Amino acid sequence: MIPVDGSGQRPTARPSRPDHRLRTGIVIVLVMAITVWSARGIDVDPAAILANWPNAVGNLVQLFQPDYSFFPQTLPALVETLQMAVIATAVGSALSLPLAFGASRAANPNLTVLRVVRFVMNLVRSVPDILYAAILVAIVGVGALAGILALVLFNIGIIVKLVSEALDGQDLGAQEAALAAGGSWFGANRMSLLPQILPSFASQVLYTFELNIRASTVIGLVGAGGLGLLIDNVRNYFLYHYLSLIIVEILVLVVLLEGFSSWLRKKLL
Amino acid sequence: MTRTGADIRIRHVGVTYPNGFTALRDVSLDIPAGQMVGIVGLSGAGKSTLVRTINGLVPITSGTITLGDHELRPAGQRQMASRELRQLRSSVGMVFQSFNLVKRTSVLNNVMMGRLYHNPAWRVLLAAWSKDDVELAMQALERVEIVSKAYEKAASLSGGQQQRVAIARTLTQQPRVILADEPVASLDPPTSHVVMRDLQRICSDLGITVLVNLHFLDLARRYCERLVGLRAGEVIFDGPVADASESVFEEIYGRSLSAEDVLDSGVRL
Amino acid sequence: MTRTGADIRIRHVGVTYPNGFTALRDVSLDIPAGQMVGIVGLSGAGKSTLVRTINGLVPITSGTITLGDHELRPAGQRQMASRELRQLRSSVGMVFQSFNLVKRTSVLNNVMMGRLYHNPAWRVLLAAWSKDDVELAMQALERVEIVSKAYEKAASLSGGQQQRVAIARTLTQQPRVILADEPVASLDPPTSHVVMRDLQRICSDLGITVLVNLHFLDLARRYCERLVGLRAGEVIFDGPVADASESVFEEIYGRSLSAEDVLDSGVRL
Amino acid sequence: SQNAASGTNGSASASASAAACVGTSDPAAAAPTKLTLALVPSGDATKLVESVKPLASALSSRLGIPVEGVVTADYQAAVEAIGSNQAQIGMLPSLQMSQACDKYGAVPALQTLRQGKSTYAAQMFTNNPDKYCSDTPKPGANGMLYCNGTESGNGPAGLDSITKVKGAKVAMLSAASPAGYIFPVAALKAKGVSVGDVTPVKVTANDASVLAVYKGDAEVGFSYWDARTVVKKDNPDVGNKVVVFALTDEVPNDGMSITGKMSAQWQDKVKNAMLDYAGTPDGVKTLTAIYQITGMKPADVEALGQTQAAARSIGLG
Amino acid sequence: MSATAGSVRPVRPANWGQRAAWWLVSLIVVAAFWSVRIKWSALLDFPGQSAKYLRALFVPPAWHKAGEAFSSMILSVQMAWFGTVLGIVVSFPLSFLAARPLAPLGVRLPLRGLFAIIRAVPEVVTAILILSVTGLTPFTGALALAIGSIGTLGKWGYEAFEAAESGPLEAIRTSGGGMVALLRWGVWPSSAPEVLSFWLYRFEINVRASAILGLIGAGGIGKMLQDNVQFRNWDVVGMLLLVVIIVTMAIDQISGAVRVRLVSGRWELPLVRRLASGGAPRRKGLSPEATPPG
Ligand SMILES: Nc1ncnc2c1ncn2[C@@H]1O[C@H](COP(=O)(O)OP(=O)(O)OP(=O)(O)O)[C@@H](O)[C@H]1O
Ligand SMILES: Nc1ncnc2c1ncn2[C@@H]1O[C@H](COP(=O)(O)OP(=O)(O)OP(=O)(O)O)[C@@H](O)[C@H]1O
Ligand SMILES: [Mg+2]
Ligand SMILES: [Mg+2]
Repeated sequence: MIPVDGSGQRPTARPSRPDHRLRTGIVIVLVMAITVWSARGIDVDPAAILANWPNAVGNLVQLFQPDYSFFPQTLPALVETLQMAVIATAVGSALSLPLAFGASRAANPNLTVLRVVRFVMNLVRSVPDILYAAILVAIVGVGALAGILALVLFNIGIIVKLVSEALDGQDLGAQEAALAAGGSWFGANRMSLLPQILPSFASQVLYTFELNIRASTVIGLVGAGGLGLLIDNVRNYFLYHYLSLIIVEILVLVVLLEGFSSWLRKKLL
Repeated sequence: MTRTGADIRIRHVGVTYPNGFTALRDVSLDIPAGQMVGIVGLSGAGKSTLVRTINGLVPITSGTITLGDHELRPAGQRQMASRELRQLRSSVGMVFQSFNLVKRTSVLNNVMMGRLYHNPAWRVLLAAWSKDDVELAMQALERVEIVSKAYEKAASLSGGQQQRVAIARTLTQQPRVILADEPVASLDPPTSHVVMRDLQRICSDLGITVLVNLHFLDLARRYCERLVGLRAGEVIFDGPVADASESVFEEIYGRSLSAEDVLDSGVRL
Repeated sequence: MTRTGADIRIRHVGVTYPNGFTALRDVSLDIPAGQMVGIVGLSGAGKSTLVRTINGLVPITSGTITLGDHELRPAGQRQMASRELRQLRSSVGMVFQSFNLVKRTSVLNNVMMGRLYHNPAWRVLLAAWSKDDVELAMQALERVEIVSKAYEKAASLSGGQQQRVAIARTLTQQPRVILADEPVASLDPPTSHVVMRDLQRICSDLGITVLVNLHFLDLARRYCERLVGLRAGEVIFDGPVADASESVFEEIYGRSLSAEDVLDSGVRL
Repeated sequence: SQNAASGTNGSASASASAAACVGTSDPAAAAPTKLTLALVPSGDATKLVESVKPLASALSSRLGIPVEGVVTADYQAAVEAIGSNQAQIGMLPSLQMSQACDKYGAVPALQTLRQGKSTYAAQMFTNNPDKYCSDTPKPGANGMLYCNGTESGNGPAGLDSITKVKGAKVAMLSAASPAGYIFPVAALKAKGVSVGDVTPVKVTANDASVLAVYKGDAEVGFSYWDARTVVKKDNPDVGNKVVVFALTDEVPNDGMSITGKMSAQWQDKVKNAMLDYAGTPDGVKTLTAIYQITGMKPADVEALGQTQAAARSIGLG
Repeated sequence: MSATAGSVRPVRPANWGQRAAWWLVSLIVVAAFWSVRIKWSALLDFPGQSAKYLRALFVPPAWHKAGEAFSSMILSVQMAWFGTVLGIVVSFPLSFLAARPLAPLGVRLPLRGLFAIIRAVPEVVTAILILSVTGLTPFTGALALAIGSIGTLGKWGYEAFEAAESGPLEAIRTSGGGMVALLRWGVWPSSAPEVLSFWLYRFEINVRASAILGLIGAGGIGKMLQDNVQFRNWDVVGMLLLVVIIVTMAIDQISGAVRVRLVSGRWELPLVRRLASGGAPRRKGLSPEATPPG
């Protein structure tokens, strides 16, 4: 059945279907090619998984039996990790907020400053956290300070990227209104953009806090304190039931933070 | 408080956008202080461009615009200092079609944008407004009859209420000129009338010069003293509303008006 | 292919939302196939609730609704199988106030949504539509005169064009009933007329039953045969458009109509 | 830790006590077609990658199957690899040999000899001899400085001085390293100084520990005797700037473990191939390049257990 | 000016909850600063020490290691790519099953728990578990990265799916579409750009995270970094840093271009773009409004 009566209708030409097959094909082939190239480079061996998967089961079983009596001994390290994470998150987010405005096309009219900030931020972001920790341990010595500094650098990289992207995605009408009322760029950004991005800033900060807690397990490897150091000790003595308690502790923190974060987002939005 | 309108003298103004498109050609208008002028024209005729040149949001490419003591000149000629531009902008209020409020902050903070020019950076940063400024803002909110919402979030207001906050924002600026770019385009009919009446009253009570871009012809005829018709960047009509005959509109719109160019209510209830 | 409208019989229908709010009370309506019915009422009167009960988007709490062979019953009584519900829905097209298009895909794919019920999962997944279906969609697009945009992204269309795509989507469904929930609320006046005329023509040409919720009274009077007035969940007027006197509207809207409840064009050009 | 390996069928000779774990074998295991040799570096790992190649190919030609050497910086990774038969041969420190045996029944097959000794002392050294030396540092046979009677290399020596370590920055290895952590920390504990009383500077290899002290990142460092020789090549004055001032009790040498998931014949074959190779001049040269090893001997499981005992004495394991 | 109507001025609301929250947060931060065991004096010679180490790192870097550094970096990139692809393949369907409107509670909660557990387990621990299956190879590293990616991508995925516009979903339901239709045409189109940019972002993270896995013998740049940091071969570390930075920034540029392409349909290199156009930033008001038809 044809839903057209044809009477008195302006004839509109049907367009021909644009052909995206070539483009799609190229993208698929390219992705596959890179994947195959990577697979060859790293000697992918699926047969090993099939043959050896039971090997991991023993350790997994032990990992699922946390020894809660170990809890008091983990407390100092846990507290140190939390201290490091809190300080690093606070300092990192305080520093990143102005930097994020500097790195946002929407908020920063000065192209030179924009480019410089973005370049430096790209630099900061490309260095692995463990390397920051290693170098900072050399500079300020071993301990929480090196860990905190490493985390701060790591945090700035992430928050500035995510928040400046959020800024770029904002509707700029209000900013224009503020400028049209004679406000400076600073004033316009403060009054119009800042309130708009606060929820996303808050949730980025909480996300970074979670990352910091997890990252402390990495930077502990180079002696920067916290749970990482403890993890290193217990796993070297194959104390998997202790290790799993530490993991449970991190898990609780992660879940709490996630819940808090989504609650806060709902409240702020 | 200066509360007198300013003359606007537009002399042979042309605007060519960076992409080469010429949006205004040799526009000359003299608008005496305290007049309410409606600007009509097809979509793309250059209405927005025209009002935006007046506060320097769109740079002109030829001619001059004088607003009180300030003179805007084309790029290439001596520009006013950014401080002077901000001063000029602070004396020109702008009402936007889409309100351009900061949704996530309070109505009062939104209205305070009108005081950005007059406040030092630290007050802006901390949103620590002086008593006088708050008083000014409250009075503006009273004038548009929405003061009871001063501490609500802008997002919680209806469209018409938001537009009134936007008008309060311009009033707080204590402007000498108000530019309104399709201020009722997204409002429902009753609210449109409220907003237009507000503008009209402000114009007659305070002697502020008002330029308003409009889509609906009937609104222009009902509320403005003078009508400017634009077509393809040129002024093709300029005179009292009463002189705007059917043939003039046919010229502006390039065709005869059908009954459907206004929301038909021939079927009155 | 059935292309005839379906009768709708609504018998003593009540809707109480889970939060206890009763949005409809004892509503009974008989709508013969091929009729175009306008539903008017204040905001919150229950217009949306009424049309949404008809395709089961809102479950009824008492009474019955019969649509062709299908009968919708209140929760607690025997419900139709989800397969039957999907079948019923596929025979009822719905046009939304906010269009509800998938913005990031092509117009054609959007129109194809109307064929979802008739296609197996793999076709849906791969967007591998059959030739017949594409033909059907093209014809629907031709009917609303927008076929030339078939391969454009929906996001690139103007509001009125998007609403016409939405109508084409319902047409492709080959529905027996079209429900339109404020289909012109976000459109400008000329486009509103185009959309209403389209609906009217579809109703008369194809004999499809059309129920349309409207805000603007004049539109309802101009395009519908029959008017249903709702107030606080109850039908307080039901009859031919011609019978809708001033006093009826006063009852529906709870006050006398001022000149500003329609966009005034007493000042005709 | 408990014995997790007794499940394997056959000639499981589970040890009576943890200290005497001898490992297991699996008579049902098929002959391997390929072997992986895991090494935990106690020296510069970048150099190790090169120097391990002759060892792998020598073993390969003796056993008739390919042998691949893999270096991991992580003790736990090495033990787990052997435990899961991902690596069949491991060159491990004494503690990890015991752990691999206890946990997975890996056979502690050989121990290394350095200058004919199957034990060595862990040393403590400093860049601030005035504080830690009670006598004037004097050069030992290798020209590097020693004080408190440590030049012989036979521990224990100079342990009276180590209470002064309290409060200092101390370069130490991971808690699983016998010479870089366990024995020195045990010695400190015996003198009433706990790890909490010093500021640890974590490194993961012995020569890094020397360098940390040499470059002033730490005041005191722990390592095996005498890790300074490794870095002397690049830093000729290390022997003057860094002075050894104390030696701990003797630590059992590191050695070679063989997976328990292999038949006893193959375990012997591998063990003998290594012993054989270590007896040839070529072998001595290669092994010296890897770990300063001068020879191999069958493992003394009782002696190996001393490391675990020391670890337990400081609350580890 | 005088009030034109009897509308009363409201009093400024006190907002105690918000104030309490701010106090609490400040208190926690202050407490953390006050209680942490740190010799803040070490910060005093931070500038001097940093200068010293920067010189050691880069004046000059160990150029002769450039080749070796690049080939290890390539291995890391391969590990990261493969890990990311695998992570995507697994997490993508799982996050559909963890999204609110699409799956029942009984499926959703366990999956969300799984994502949280994965995020709580340190990469090194994951790697050691996998190592007992696949051995001391880069493949192990890639698998560890893949598992890590499942934790974060899974979470980001279901959050994006839950944020999908509800309008199209409703339209699909009303036209009789089933589950597949809902996913394919309701959820996916609206969340696709966000999800794709998460994928790219996670790839970037994986390139950096591969540095940690060098420790356990998975190879790549991480191993080289580890070895040379240990032995304080700062000039080599400097060279490695240069390589890491150059390669990550190159990837960043490419992925940025892909992202722009996905969002705007144009190909642009973010760094180059501004040089080429030089136009003012996008401003809603200045662009011509959509022309109403009719
Ligand atoms: N930033 C810009 N760059 C280039 N061209 C522009 C720019 N802004 C506007 N234009 C063009 O200038 C012309 C006039 O635009 P303007 O916005 O002034 O029209 P208008 O009369 O306000 O139309 P509408 O009623 O649709 O708002 C249009 O053709 C538009 O495409
Ligand atoms: N999901 C819901 N839960 C509870 N109450 C609801 C729900 N949806 C609607 N209502 C209430 O039911 C009443 C009728 O709503 P409905 O959306 O049908 O009104 P309407 O006539 O369409 O109004 P409008 O013109 O504003 O769209 C309103 O008071 C509304 O608050
Ligand atoms: Mg305009
Ligand atoms: Mg409604």
